[in-house]
Amino acid sequence: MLRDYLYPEYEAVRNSDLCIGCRACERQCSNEVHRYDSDLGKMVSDSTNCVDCQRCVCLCPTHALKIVKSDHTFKLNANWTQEAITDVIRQAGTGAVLLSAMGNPKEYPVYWDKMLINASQVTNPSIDPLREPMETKTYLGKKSEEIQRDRNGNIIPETSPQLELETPIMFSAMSYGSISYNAHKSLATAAEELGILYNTGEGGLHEDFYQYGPNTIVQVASGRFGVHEDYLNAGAAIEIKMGQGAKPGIGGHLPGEKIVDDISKTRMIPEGTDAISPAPHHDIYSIEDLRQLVFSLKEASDYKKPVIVKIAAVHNVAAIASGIARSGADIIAIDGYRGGTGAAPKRIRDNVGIPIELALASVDQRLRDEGIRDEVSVVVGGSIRSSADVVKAIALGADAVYIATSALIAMGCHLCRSCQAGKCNWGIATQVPELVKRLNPADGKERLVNLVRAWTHEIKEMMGGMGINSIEALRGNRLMLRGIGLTNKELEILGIKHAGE
Amino acid sequence: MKYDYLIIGNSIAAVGCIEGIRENDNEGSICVVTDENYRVYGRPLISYYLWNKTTEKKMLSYRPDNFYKKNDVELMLGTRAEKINTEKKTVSLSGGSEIGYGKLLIAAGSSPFVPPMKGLDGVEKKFSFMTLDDAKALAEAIDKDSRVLIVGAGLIGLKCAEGISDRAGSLTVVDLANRILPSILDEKGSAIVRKHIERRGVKFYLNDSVAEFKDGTATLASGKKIDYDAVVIAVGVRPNTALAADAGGEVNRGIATDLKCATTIPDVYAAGDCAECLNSITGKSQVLALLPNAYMMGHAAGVNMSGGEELYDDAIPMNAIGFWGLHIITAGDYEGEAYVKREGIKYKKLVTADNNLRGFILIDDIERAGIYTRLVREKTPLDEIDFEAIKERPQEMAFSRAVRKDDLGGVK
Amino acid sequence: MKRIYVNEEWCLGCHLCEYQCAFANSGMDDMVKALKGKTIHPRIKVEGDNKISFAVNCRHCSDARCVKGCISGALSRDKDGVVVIDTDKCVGCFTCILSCPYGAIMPSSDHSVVQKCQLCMDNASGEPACVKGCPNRAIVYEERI
Amino acid sequence: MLLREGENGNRIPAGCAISGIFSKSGTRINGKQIIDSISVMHDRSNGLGGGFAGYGIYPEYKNQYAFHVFYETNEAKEICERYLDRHFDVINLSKIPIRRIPEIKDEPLIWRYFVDPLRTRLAASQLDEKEYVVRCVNRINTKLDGCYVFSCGKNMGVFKAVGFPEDVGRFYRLNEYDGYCWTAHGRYPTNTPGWWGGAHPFAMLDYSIVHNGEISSYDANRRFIEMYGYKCNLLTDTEVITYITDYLLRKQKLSLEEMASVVAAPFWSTIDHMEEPEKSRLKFLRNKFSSLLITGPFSILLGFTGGMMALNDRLKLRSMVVGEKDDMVYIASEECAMRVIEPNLDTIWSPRGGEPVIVRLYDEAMEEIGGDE
Repeated sequence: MLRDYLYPEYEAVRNSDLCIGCRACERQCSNEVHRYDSDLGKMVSDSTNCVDCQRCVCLCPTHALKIVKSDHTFKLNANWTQEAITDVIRQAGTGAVLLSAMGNPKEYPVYWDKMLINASQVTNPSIDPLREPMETKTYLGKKSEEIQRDRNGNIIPETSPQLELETPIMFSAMSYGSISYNAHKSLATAAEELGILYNTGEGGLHEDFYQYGPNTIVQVASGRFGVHEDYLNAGAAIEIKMGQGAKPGIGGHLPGEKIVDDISKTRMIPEGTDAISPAPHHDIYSIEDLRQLVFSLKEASDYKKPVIVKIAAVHNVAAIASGIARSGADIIAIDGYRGGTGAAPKRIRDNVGIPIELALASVDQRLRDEGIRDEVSVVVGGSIRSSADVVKAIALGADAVYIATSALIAMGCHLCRSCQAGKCNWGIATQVPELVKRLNPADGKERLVNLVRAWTHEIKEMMGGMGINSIEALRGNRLMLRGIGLTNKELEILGIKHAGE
Repeated sequence: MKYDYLIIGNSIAAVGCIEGIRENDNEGSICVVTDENYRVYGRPLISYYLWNKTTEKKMLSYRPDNFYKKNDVELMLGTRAEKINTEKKTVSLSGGSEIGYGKLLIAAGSSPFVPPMKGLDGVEKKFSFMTLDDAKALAEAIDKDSRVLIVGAGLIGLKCAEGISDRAGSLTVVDLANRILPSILDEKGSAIVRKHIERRGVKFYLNDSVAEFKDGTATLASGKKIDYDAVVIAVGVRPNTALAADAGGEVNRGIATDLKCATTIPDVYAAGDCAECLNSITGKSQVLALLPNAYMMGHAAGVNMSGGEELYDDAIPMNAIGFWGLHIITAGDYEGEAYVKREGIKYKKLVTADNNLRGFILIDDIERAGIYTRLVREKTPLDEIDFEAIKERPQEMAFSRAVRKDDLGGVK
Repeated sequence: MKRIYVNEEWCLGCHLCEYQCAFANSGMDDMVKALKGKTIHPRIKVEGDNKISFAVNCRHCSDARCVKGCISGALSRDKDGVVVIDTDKCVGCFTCILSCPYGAIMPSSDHSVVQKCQLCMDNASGEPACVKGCPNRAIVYEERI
Repeated sequence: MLLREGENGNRIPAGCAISGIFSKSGTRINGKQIIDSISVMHDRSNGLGGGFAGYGIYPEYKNQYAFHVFYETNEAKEICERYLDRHFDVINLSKIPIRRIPEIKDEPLIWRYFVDPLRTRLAASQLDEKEYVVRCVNRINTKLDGCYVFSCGKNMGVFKAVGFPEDVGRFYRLNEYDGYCWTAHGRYPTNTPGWWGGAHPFAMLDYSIVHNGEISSYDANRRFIEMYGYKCNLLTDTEVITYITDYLLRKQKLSLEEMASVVAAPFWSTIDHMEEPEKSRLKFLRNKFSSLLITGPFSILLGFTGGMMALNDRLKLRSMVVGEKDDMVYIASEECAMRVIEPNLDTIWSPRGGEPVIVRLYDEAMEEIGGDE
């Protein structure tokens, strides 16, 4: 309706002095913002559909384009913000739930940025990672079994199934369907090269990617898409997805138009049908049900694969984690409210769940208080943005981290948060073949490998600074952290002292 | 004196042969005997030389200055090979000496054909148009006021016309045929090109011939009279086959060769304008007096002479030629079903037969013509490509994905 | 030898390679100055639409028909195997255009001589500009056997 | 008032000197020797702590637990002794003899008890004897104000104080004790609590630790070990290392070598190049006890009944040398500390990082002291 016109939030601005009319912007914009006007003899832009994905900006060979935040405004109101008013207008026009994507963008505290890392001075030496070995290898899995010895008194070195990571970073679950074949291939090949793991998400495993099994975590989610015996045995670990940080408590919905061809085959559902993941697993209404699923999966995989249980960080996460640790699961994955998604109701994304930092701190402490920290490894995700976040997460008590948004950014994502539209100009969150091919997996892989290597270097630098030469000595080493600008309550939950103490 | 490799003639086929030999054999001695006094040059350049598009120095740098030295080649200029003694495996040279050979290549080229014409002997300034010396002599003989009569409206005659167009006063071309460039163009194409050339002031007398030259006037068979100051005879060439014939080799129009470019005389090969090769389209042997053909045939001969194997089995007639900026590319022959597209001066004719592209004519529309040449040469089955698309314009897209992958991603 | 290879699987049809080529061979140091308001004459050409597309340029054949057929010796393979054109010697007969099976040699902008990809060995780009400028590694410069 | 270690939750890093003497044949060495040895490394201490552990010094009470206790007040002593009486059969008690010297000030009450666990209480607790003793000691140390048991092993004793170690040795009249093993420690804390209990060695049952270094893995180690009933009150490295030692040796029943390959585990790259079964064994140990890897610089001397182990961090960030003469083994931060008491060493070497040096009594000598290891 005309009356519902909303001025574009972002505007593509072209410097005509620089534009050479190569039309790359026009060819690259799936939202048809740019076109060549033959009457005017020049390129013109209509920002109405601009999502600020930066594709045209990056590809413009003369840097003639930029995207600016529109200064168009409603009458300023600290309460009725532009966003609040716009959302009401939209919903009044459509009667629909507002959809959005990626993680919670609101101005809640980012606790990572309120923690500082220690370094050695005088009393003990910092270690130069270029001179001395600096170890980031991490094993995930139970470490609680009694030591067994043979008749000669030698240790029998048998453990529960473990995941071996060269660096304590894994690529978090993103399904084939929500992201493209090429994005999956980038993640799989990068994980293989890095000696880490990626995660199928709930979309099943494409047959081409079985070869990356040793570096794959296969996910079992409430929709059970693509789950079969071979699938469960294809990866290095099985993850039960109970929840997701971006949308705790609700399920998923991949529209039928995205269920094309290979995706339908991989998910094992007919082409064109909506893929609906129910909010709960309908066979898990309580913790004892979870235990049954954990052991069902262990049975199906001959007890050779660690089972991960992934939950969203919610208010009583510590108690939930304690229950999971006693359920037979080998690894608990916790996803904070900043975690990304391919599509989520905006209100859920922006208002449900808690920060991963607090969830991690309380889970780790709770498991230690109960003496069961060794029963499980703890993996956290939900906006790990840098190597510093990784170091802080591990110092708080995580064994490893899951990254997804960072991985997407490495592959080209500019966080335009329009994944749900399926027209990703970077070839990531789309199934349109012409768009999918924009992500060359060779490139995607290299950029992911670069990112994780760079982070690992930085982690080593920071460890060296702390005088720590092995990542396990950092794990739970909260003395290496100090809070800055935090209340006593926050410090107490995080289990750290304030800077200066 | 004996050389492992002896080459008679120093044109493009000789260079191909030298480079072919040196791919296999860096040791064997090579000698080139030529009755010209120049290093190798591309003969078609002589019209460009006259038209000031190139210079003698540039012409003579067809190969780098150190070419003969680098390839360890003995070059005997101004020396004519008189006779091949197959028993002794020697060649008698002008001046009486004799040199031996291990393998011999006859690359003696061709000679202008001058038909008997009444009064021609009395023409003071008459020229052929084949060698650099021909071109120099012609240039010397004419000036801005000269009326030049060219007998022959084929490739040589017309390139000559273009070459001297800025040097001569008027240009007249007489040919017995009813159209210009009959060897490469059909009637429509010929008409287009003729019109273009006529705009440059060249006068054509077709379906006609010179009955008599007398006192600066040529009287044509039709009775028309043309005054001239100089005459260029460009009716055609004849392969120089005498050496081979005298030595007992099989000779048809040119020296007969097999696919390895060997003649019927042991250890004697032939290449270039003097030799016949297999026209892969017609399956018949013929002389393909074309520069690329000379090189490739010479190269194949060189490889085979030095112990390698290279079959010269994909020769086709083909031509790239231009007149005053109008470019023409043709290949193959025109026996088959024709697809014709004409748009002003642009002309395209594609001839198909037996699911192949058999030949084509392109006038002023030569972009990426090599793709058509490839179809002709490789006899690509047309039902394996998108012929409709490629008819429109030559393109890789018309090939299958697998072919494209090899074309663009394979090592060539 | 290192050659340019094109993988159509990753070509986006953005045509940036053509512009990078034209810029690299313009002799100017600023793309806007070099190309704004001008028709470009790149040595690499993109075929196709946004569904299937790919760039075509000289394959630098080791057995190059263009070199063999060149009437003036203007085309040659240099010591590294790069097929190069000496435009000083070229007379514009276009026999190479007739010969090239990929259609990768084209007349220069004034049609007096031909032009072709020389792997940017003849300009200041340092490495092939089309490769550098390809946003999706559809054009690569590498050694293949 | 001086800060006590662990108060306000502040961790105290420290640098130090260590020395150890061991007679494999069980020859009893006079305490003066270890004083002489540690005194030459005066500059490695700053007067804020010194201490000694002697093994085989109480042959007459070799079957009793010897508790050395600091009391801040007589009231504290009374409370503690009542507690001891409820849980132990106290065979002998006395003040530990001291010599008043100006260098050592503000000494607390220092008492010694030779005790056996009360059989009835022990049985009722359903714990093994050692665990029973450990829990009682922990209870005293954490719950009874002004009491601190700083030594509780059999036929061994810890002597420590605020001061330079040579003064501490004179103060405790160590020339009146003879043992087959001595370790010593001179402290250079980088904070200044100066509490007697915070001096080293730190002991738990017959394990005593002297340590030179500052471990960077402290809080990772602490938060792990505290899951298993230990409470790190002092927030010192030595304390947590002692608990790790106790946990691995006594509770997990690892051998000394196995313990060494947990706390100073070989690098993964080294393990990867090992032969089986060593490779799997080390991978297993490192993975299972990954939270007990100790990083940062350390050199430690672990004393225990019948033996002594020296261990450096795996990068060897702290100096430590070993010397031998006949059946005698000397280990110290600096060579001079060995030369001063034995100028003519047979051999001297510097152990590699992470390589444990373990010395034990000969079998006959072991029987002699009645050790049960």
